[in-house]
Amino acid sequence: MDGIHDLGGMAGFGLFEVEENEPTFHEPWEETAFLTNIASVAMLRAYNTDEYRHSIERMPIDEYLPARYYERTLIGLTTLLIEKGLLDKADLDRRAGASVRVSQPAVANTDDGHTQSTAPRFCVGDRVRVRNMHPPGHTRVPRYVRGHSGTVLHVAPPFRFPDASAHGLPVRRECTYHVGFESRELWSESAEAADTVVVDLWESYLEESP
Amino acid sequence: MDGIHDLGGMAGFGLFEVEENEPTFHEPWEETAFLTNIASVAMLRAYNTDEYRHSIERMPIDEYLPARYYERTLIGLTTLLIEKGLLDKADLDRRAGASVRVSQPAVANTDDGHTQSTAPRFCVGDRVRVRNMHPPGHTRVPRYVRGHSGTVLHVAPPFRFPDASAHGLPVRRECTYHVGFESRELWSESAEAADTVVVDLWESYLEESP
Amino acid sequence: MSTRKTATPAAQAAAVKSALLEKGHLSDAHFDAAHAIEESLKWHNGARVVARAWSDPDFKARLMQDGTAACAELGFAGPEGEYIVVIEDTPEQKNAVVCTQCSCTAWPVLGLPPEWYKSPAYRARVVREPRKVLSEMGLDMPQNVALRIWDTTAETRYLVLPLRPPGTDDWSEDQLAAIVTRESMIGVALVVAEH
Amino acid sequence: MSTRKTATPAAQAAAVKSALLEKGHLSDAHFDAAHAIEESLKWHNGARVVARAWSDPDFKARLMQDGTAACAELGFAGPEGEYIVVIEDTPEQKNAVVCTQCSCTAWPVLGLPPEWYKSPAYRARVVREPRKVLSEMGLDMPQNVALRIWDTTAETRYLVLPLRPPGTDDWSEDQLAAIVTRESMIGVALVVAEH
Repeated sequence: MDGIHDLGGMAGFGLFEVEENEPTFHEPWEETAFLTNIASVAMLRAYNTDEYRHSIERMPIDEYLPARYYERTLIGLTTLLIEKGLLDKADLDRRAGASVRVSQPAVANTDDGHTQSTAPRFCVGDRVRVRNMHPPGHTRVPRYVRGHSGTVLHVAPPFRFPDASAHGLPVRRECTYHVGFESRELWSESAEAADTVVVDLWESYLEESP
Repeated sequence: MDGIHDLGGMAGFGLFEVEENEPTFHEPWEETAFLTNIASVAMLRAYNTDEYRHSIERMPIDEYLPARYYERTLIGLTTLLIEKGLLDKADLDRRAGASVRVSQPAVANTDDGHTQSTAPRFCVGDRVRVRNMHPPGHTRVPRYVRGHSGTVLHVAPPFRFPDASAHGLPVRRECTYHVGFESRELWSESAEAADTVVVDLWESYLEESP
Repeated sequence: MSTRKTATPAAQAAAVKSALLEKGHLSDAHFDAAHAIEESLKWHNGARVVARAWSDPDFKARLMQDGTAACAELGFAGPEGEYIVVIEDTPEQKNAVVCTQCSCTAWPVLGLPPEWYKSPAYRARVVREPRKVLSEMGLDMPQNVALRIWDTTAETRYLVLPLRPPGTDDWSEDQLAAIVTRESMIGVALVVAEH
Repeated sequence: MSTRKTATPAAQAAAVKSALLEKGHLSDAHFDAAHAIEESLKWHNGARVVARAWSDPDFKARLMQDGTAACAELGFAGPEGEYIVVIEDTPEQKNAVVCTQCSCTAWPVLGLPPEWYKSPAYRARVVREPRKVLSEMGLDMPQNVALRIWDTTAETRYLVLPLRPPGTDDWSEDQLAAIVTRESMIGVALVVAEH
């Protein structure tokens, strides 16, 4: 989904602070949220990390930016545990003494990828173009590279295709590619000529550059 | 600027309500905001509409979506009246008994357009492509058509080029074009084949389609 | 002097207006004049334009040729109406208008836009999934009708000329104007003959 | 039963945890195990990897060839570390890492990411105006050094191998590890020799 989480290149943000001697968590509930997510994924196996990322992307859109990072974790995992039938929202509301926050329902992708093989189709040095994709559900191809061409710098081993895996579609694995884009290809003359952005892209996101 | 205001195609939004017998304004301050803006533009000539639109685009990014429409009007006009030296923020804070809300400082565009003539370069039926532009300041070329090709349906008369006009750069006028894009060109196979989106684009935003 | 609290919109609007007046940048007369402009911006004006176009083929021809001039014939002009273009619905093509980047509309003939038109949801969605959005608004368009969405990104201000409903052949212009809705002139509804 | 109020994060986190425990989906032992994982995720691990690479050319060769295996040699592995790729700074090229869509990092060697890395501002800006962002963070890169920004969009987890600072030729691995910072391994700072 072309959601608010896909922040690469968005303007309107200003300075950010680098905290000295930052603690791992700023409040106790942040650690609880983190541990609950680890335990739910790794031990309970209630959901996978693709479903988890998408559960956050589905947050009410005007709540995403103001939320703290672990607030998003918490809203995502609460949503999934309810959707998977493990927990009940009314029960959680009772326990919390107020309405727990959840994300919006998922819209499933219909496209489960274009690659049927785990053998790489592209090699280092190949010119590739990012397909103009707009899947309604989870995807990891950022908007800022779609339609743009770059060069394969590295071929990574096959990993689960997230557009399918986040929606319970049959799990396939395919190679991902570290694709280098010249900054000017992405941002035109406003960018520095020598700079590059490298994006790690599943094979189904790519086509041969024309 | 590729800001949050450039909403076309963004996912994550749901149903919206159509109010029966809706009043023009829902609260008295909304009318005050509207009238103040009209008077400031048309009578005081404190700023132009391009500056006005940009003053809203510069709102703190996480305040944009939750704000009501006339709240954005109010924040924009307050920002401009202060920036133009007509009003003083400390004085306004005193009058309001609290801190009045304003937008972030502008980042000027350096590019004041590619067209030097008010005579149209393109004709109805021409295939054109939207340039891959990412100006840091005001622009009216939506992200969702950049890099995409369409057909000129209508040539409109010359209007002030907003990327320049919003930043006090020399005012030039150039034709705008109603460009029809097939939905599938913009959104790929997820869109209906027969549907089109028409976007009104200044000549400087366009190049011949390759 | 404390500026920690954020002003409410009501307090901020009052502060700005009082400062403009007290410093002499604007007078009450200016606000009155602005109010007079506001009063002139009515979507009922657009309904009159549509009813005239349905009733008078010569007017319709002028309207399609030069929307700004034809609307001005009826006395409708003003801010956000510098260049009005009329787009005509046909049995094969349904048109609807949006402004994805702010909320521009043809004020002199459509009035100030309603909440739904200004909502981020409509602005974001209608260029992407127009059929679904129209359907949610109660307008299910058959698959054989193409949708054309007009994004108000520059200075053209669009007015949709809806299809004249059947059974209205003998209606007067006033009768016709009475059934034209704002939503039909933005393009998200059809005009229905009511008895 | 009233659910009008929105739960605070603290109340929501406690509600979810208590429900999971009471319904028997998870036990305290699971939370203890998760906590043990958390404790193992330290950026100091990455500092040891960097110090070893600076000190041992053979290890560095293995690290560049297969980051996952080389980190595992030192005992560093775990969630968000399935495929670690090390990118080496050179006098001509400065690397920095981001995750524009969420906040992925190589947990086993970089620890859980800091606030600034997770901030929408860093995520949005560093792919667009990297030189300005690095400069604001105190790192002014000369124009003749190219910047390469790595967006963590898939399962590769990056670790930047910073330039070894001059004047550290005779330093021990422990001494070197003590000057490597988390920020230098994300790529937004240089390592400086402190005495």
